[in-house]
Amino acid sequence: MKEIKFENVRKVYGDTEVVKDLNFTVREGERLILLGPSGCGKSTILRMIAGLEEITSGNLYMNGQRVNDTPSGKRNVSMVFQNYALYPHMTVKQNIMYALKVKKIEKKEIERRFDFVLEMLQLRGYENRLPKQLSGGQRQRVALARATVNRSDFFLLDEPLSNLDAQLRVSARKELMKIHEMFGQTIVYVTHDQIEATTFADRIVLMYNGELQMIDTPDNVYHRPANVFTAKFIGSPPTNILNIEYDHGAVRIGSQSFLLNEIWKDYVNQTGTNKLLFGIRPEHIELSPVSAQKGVRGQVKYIENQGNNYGVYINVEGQEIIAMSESKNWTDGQDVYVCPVMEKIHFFDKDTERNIGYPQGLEMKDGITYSNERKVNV
Amino acid sequence: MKEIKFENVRKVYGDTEVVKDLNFTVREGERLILLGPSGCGKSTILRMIAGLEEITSGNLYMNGQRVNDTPSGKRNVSMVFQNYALYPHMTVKQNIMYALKVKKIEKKEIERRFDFVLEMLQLRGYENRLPKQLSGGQRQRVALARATVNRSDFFLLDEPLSNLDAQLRVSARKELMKIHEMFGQTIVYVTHDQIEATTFADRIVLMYNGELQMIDTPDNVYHRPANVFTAKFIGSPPTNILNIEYDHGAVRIGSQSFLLNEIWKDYVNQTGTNKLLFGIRPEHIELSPVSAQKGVRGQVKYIENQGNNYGVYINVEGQEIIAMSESKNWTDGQDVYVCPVMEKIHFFDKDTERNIGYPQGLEMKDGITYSNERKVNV
Amino acid sequence: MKINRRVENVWHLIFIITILIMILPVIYAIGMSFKPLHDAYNNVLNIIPIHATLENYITLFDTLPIFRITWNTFIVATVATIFKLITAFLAAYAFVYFSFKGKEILYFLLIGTIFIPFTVTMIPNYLIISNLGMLDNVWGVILPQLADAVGIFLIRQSMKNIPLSLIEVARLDNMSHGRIMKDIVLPLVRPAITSVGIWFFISTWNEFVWPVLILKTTENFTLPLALQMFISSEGGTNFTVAMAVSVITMIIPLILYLSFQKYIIGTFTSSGIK
Amino acid sequence: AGNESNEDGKTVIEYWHVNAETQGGQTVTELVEEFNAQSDTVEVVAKYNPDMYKGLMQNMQAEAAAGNSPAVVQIGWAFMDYFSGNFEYTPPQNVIDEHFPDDATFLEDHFLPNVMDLAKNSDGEQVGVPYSLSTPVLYINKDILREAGLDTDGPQTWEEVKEFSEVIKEETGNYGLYFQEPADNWATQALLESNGASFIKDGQAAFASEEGIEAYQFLTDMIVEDETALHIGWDQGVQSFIDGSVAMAYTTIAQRSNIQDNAQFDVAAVESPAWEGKEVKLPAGGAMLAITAQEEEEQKAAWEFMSYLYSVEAMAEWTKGTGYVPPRHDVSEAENGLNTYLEENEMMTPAINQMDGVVPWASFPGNAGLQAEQMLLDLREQLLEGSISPEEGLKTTQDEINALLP
Amino acid sequence: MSSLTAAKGKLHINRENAFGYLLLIPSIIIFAVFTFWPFIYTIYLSFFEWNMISPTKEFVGLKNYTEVLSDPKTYRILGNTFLYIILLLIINCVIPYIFAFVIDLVLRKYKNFYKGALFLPAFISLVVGSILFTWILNPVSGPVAILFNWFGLEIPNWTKAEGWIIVVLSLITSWKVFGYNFILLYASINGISREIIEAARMDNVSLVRIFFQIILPMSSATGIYVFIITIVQSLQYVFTPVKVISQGGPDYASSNLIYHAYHEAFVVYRTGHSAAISIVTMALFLLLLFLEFRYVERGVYYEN
Ligand SMILES: Nc1ncnc2c1ncn2[C@@H]1O[C@H](COP(=O)(O)OP(=O)(O)OP(=O)(O)O)[C@@H](O)[C@H]1O
Ligand SMILES: Nc1ncnc2c1ncn2[C@@H]1O[C@H](COP(=O)(O)OP(=O)(O)OP(=O)(O)O)[C@@H](O)[C@H]1O
Ligand SMILES: [Mg+2]
Ligand SMILES: [Mg+2]
Repeated sequence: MKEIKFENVRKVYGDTEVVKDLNFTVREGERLILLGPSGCGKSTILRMIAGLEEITSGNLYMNGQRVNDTPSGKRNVSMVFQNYALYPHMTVKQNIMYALKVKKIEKKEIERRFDFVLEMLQLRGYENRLPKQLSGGQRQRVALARATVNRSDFFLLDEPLSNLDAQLRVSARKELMKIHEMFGQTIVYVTHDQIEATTFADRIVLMYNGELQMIDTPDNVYHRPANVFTAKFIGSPPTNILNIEYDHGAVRIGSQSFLLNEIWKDYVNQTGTNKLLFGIRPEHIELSPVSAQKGVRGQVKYIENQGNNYGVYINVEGQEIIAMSESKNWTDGQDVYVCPVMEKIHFFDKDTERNIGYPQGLEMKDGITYSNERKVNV
Repeated sequence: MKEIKFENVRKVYGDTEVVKDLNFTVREGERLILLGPSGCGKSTILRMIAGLEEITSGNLYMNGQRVNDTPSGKRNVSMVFQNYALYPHMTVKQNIMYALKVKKIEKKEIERRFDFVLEMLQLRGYENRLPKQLSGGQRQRVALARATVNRSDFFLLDEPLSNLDAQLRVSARKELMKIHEMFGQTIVYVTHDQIEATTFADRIVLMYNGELQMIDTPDNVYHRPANVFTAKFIGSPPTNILNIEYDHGAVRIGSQSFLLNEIWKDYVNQTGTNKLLFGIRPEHIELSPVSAQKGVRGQVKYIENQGNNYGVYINVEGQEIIAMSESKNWTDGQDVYVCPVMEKIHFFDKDTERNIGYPQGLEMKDGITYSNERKVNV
Repeated sequence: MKINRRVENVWHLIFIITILIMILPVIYAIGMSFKPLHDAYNNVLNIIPIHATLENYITLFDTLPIFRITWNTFIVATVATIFKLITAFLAAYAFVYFSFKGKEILYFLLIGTIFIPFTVTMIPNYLIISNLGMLDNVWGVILPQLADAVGIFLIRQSMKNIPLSLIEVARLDNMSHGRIMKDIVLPLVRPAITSVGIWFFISTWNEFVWPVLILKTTENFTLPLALQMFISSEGGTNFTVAMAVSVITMIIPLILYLSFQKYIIGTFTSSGIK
Repeated sequence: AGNESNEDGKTVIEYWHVNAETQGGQTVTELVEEFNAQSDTVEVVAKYNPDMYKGLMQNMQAEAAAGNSPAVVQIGWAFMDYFSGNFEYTPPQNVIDEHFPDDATFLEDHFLPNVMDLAKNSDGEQVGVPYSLSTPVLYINKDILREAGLDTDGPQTWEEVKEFSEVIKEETGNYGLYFQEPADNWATQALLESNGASFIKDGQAAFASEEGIEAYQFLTDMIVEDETALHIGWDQGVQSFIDGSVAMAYTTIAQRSNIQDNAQFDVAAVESPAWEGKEVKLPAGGAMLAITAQEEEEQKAAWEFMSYLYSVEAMAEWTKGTGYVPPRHDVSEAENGLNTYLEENEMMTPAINQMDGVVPWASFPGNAGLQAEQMLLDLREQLLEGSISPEEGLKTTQDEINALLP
Repeated sequence: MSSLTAAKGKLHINRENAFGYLLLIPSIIIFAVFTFWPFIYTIYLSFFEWNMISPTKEFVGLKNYTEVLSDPKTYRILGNTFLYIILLLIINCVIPYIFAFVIDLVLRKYKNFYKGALFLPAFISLVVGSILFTWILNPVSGPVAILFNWFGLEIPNWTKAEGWIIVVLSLITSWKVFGYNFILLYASINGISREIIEAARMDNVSLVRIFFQIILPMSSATGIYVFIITIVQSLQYVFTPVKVISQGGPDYASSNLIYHAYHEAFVVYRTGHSAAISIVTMALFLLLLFLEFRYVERGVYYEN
């Protein structure tokens, strides 16, 4: 039962409440990703799990037992600290092996794990360096290595790969997944990298301002955002959220409008609300230089090179819309027609900013049907 | 003449040479991005420009003058340190204002800049905190803010956004660009985020193991990689580099082969080499479940969710190829046909790993013709 | 980091002068220990003796069991230093990493003792030592000197500068306090330990007010007492022999310092906590 | 020290002394060794006490506070009253009478009565037996005197001292006189009482008499007005005499060997100067031996040791080693005593010659005695600084002291 | 001391507090026996008139205190005490601070030599130092006086000159303790993260400012320590030269509170009086210490 359960957990520093009434469960052997804007309380959550931060109120359960007062050493947790916390007086090798040696693990086994992790994080050749003789990314890898060799039941990682290059990040991530498959630890992982989140996570927890926004699978978080915050936070560039007026199947943006397909129209009508916000991801917009039926006209403001894609910033009746395009052939000021892909649009309640849900049987381009309930907490 | 020129610059720590014979110029007012794997010497380069690290040999020129021995205070440089280097005993406000106060800048002006940067980095409300009372990302923002308010001629940033969430990163980047447009500093910027690199850079410098690999515009770095390293390093998942046998227009992979188009065929033939490596980016592969003319057959190994795309890992005759697909509808073990887009393929010399170049008039899908010379150093 | 050369040279000059002022007396003392007394009186300006002689040392070795005395001093200084370091380290650790009732009061009380003049405790301590039957005994010299809060103070200051996350990592790995002390805290406060240790060693080595009370027989003397034997207001102080004793008194710590100088200075310069 | 005996069954006693190696420490060791070698019943352990009699007294305090005491101690004259008023001791004659009938007249036989009187406290009780005696003498640098055209036999009176000093200053630029300034009033007492003043009269301070003021005025004038006398610490003063910066030094005979051995000029010692037409009165310096042993066994042992120390041979050794004047009247002439030694060390002669004029070191009675002594020291500093006039200073201090005394 | 309470929860070791006490036991025992008990005994004594050996102690209530507090000497000596403190703070706290800073951050060459050489006199006992300087600084016959004479200069008769005596005794004390304080401060300054200093250097912050605004606050934990031991040194260490060279003279011009307490107790044997002086001294410095805790400690920067 290597699960972690937060029950009405709060954390207050002085008079700032940095974690507010948190309720969720990390399942046994799960890879849970913590996502959220900088300062939203992610590190604090990890530190509470590790027992490094007192819990102001509420209960934290690990293995089914209340651990609010269990000293951190007794929780069987390993952690990669955001600021590494390497022992400055120990070499890379000593840093990594220290805990194992103390735990009196067999020498051969220690060497084995050390070799493995050294390879995995491409640290060979640096064994005898002191932390201050390493580059930033190398230090981060040592911190990761040190936590990895431990094989504790709970594995907490606080932005463990943030200072690594893309290649290394990918390979480290894969190795972590392999290790996880072997040992089945319960992993809680903080990252700002959404690719990392989606490739790594069983489920994602989305935090904002100390409050939980959504907890669900990567697919659902992406395709079925629980609220405006989630929709805008996940994906880059963020989901376009437009102020619209809804009128019987017609979505009006300023003076223009386009029509929903039947299935959406029925669904929205049936919810009975018409104070709505409209959401569409940049990658779910089709751009066309010529007039399109299911679109609205706008003017290209500027174009951003994103490597293999271009972000096109478009002004539509005073609202900014970003669309992704494979082509660079747009010129500033040019008229362009913005066509949202009907299967990928979202509606939110204007007041609560909650997702109003999706019609049954909405067929996705990729052929998968997502759960259509509105999820927030689990 | 706010340019920076490296002339045969070397940096040695003890007996490890971490920067090797570096020659390049950062042009006045340019936004130069330093890219490279962790530990390749990026921070060291910044620190040499800042005057914090002695140059072992070679010359460094700034503003046309040799500055090897100029104290850092006289170089008119601001820097964001990789590990922030905030003054731990000063509040956020004091940290940010300190240098300005020292420079006796008018009080009003200081307040103005402070307000601006506070807004830009969403730090309002944290003015009176000490660094230790901030989250990791908040600290990083303070470090960035501190360097930003300075308006020095040279602005060095060492992974300034690595601990921020995607949204904040995008907005901070934009603000930085605005500031750059206003003040025209010469910027050298280290990042591991390739999107950041391509959206921000005028030019990119690619480092590997202390050696310069390529310096060019983002487009060229992406589309015209100078060597195998560059091709693999830029883009994620990395460029597929395949062992092939080339024979008069036919590219043979194992027992299968496909034909080049005429323009490529002529070009490659004319170069006279046939010990070649073949490169193709995952996003430039078209997958098809049914036999395709210009493709080779492989088996799907597994699929990785990357948010709005899926990485499909394919085994082709024992070599692994990754292709990006918008669809998730691939099953492990399934046969699939891999078709490289002819306009986007690359060939490298097997021995030197250098790009052999591109045929004249190779028409790109996006209609732009890239420079076809082989570039390494400028 | 580069600094204006001219400024640097001015500083070099200041340091050279300061060092001359500090070192010359030492050299003078050494020189004097090799002069006949009348020479010392009459050729005051000669730093280096003209008629160098070992007479003073011979007198010294003839009249006192100087090896024995040096050994006593060494034992007293070493034992006291080690004990003080251990107790201070443990106490500092408790003050930094534990919280318990009355902690601040206790700390305040202990640190307050730094200001208690030794005159206050001298007589009662003499009674205690006498009752413990430790008169004329090294332990009698050592024990009361162990009550010295200076070590607790500095080591605590130094411990408070260790980033807490380092201790957290160790706690997370379920390290015992003993381990944390030995493997993490101790290495990181090494500069503090070294400097307090040197301080303790030098001050017990040179302590004389207290040993004068406790030690009676020459065989048990420490070096500062030996020095007193050549100082007399009424008969006149034998300055040259006194300087010979002084030279012997400083030679051991000096040798220790010089042989560990690399380590000591190294300790100070490579703490590397941050 | 308790009732201890060593493995040979000898009684072990402690002997506390103040003799640094420069001042007879070696002799103490030798005497104790010799004694131990010849005694079957007693073993003496000598303990050196730094910082002279004051230091010894401090250690006695601590020891007494712990309920212990040594068996034989040297008590400086200045501390006699304090000692007899506060510590347990046994008058030596009592011990002799009880255990050593053979020695019954030892003290009478060998000591001059005025010398024995030195060791009587203000109640007239015989506290101990005089052991070291010193008097102040005037050391002169004949080379300087010669250079200044002065009589190389040195001045006879204080008035001459002043004149000499002026000439010396004039002719050679050197200081004329150094008048010793230790942490006691011994030399001051010699100066004042020789002029007819008394430090203590009927148990009251009486130094502020006309003669006393005159004498002090004389000294302050030389230092403050004429600047012909040097005002400086004791060690430094002696240093300056030895290196030839000062022509004359008025200080104890105990400094003789230091001066004799190290001065590289024609040096001599002359008797303490008199005031014109007046008789010289010199307080005795040095110490007595007192028995502080508590147990009978130890007291016995203490006298056994003392009687050894007072033998002619031991006394002679003692004098040679320390430069003190022997308290036994029969030692100087004795063949096994100092006869030849004195011939070789002429500088001792004036000290021995002036023994007749020896008076007790003024020791203020009662518990406040030491405080009174201290007040006089404070006064000396003020006077020699010139910050107060001798008349005013002496009078106020005298009143203050008398207010303290019982 | 908010930092302490912050550390508290973080480590989650509240339940192991017993262990904390355990660590303190050796210190507590030693201090209880050799400091606190004697101290209490001294407080007790301060209400008596006693000469340390007479079998009877006379209870005099607050008389000793009123005497001490009404004695003009006390204030004179108190003044001296503060003069010593100020002098030694300048010589042994301020200057070594600057030296340490300069050697660490300004100089490039000979650093190790300077460090070693400045530290050297720390090994010599103050008794030796006192005797040595009595000789060397003899205003008539000492080498310094003679050298000065060559240039027609005269050195003051410092042992007998009010003011000078304190200066010279302070210098002698400093000669010994300077190097030690210096090394301590050096270690502390050297321990400050280079990058933080670099960040300031890059902004062309002057060395003076770096010293005051970065080095000083960041090394303040050691700074405070040196500050406090300097005060202690000016009380306890000065004792030795005072005793050896001047015995507090001339006319108390070089006495400080501790020497005076010693003097009263062991020279004139006024134990109660001496005890009262000690207690007053203690009270005074505890007040200082308390203020230090209240106001200075707050500003001290600790990593956690
Ligand atoms: N003091 C030192 N002694 C020896 N090698 C060092 C020292 N400091 C840095 N290095 C090495 O120099 C190389 C370059 O370091 P640098 O910090 O410039 O890397 P980087 O490119 O910034 O890496 P990262 O992306 O991980 O921050 C690294 O391999 C590092 O290990
Ligand atoms: N000691 C403290 N006192 C007051 N507030 C604090 C303290 N420590 C952290 N905080 C605040 O708590 C909030 C949550 O901090 P936390 O470190 O958990 O953020 P985070 O989600 O990890 O952010 P990041 O992505 O930037 O690392 C932040 O707003 C931070 O300012
Ligand atoms: Mg964080
Ligand atoms: Mg770096």
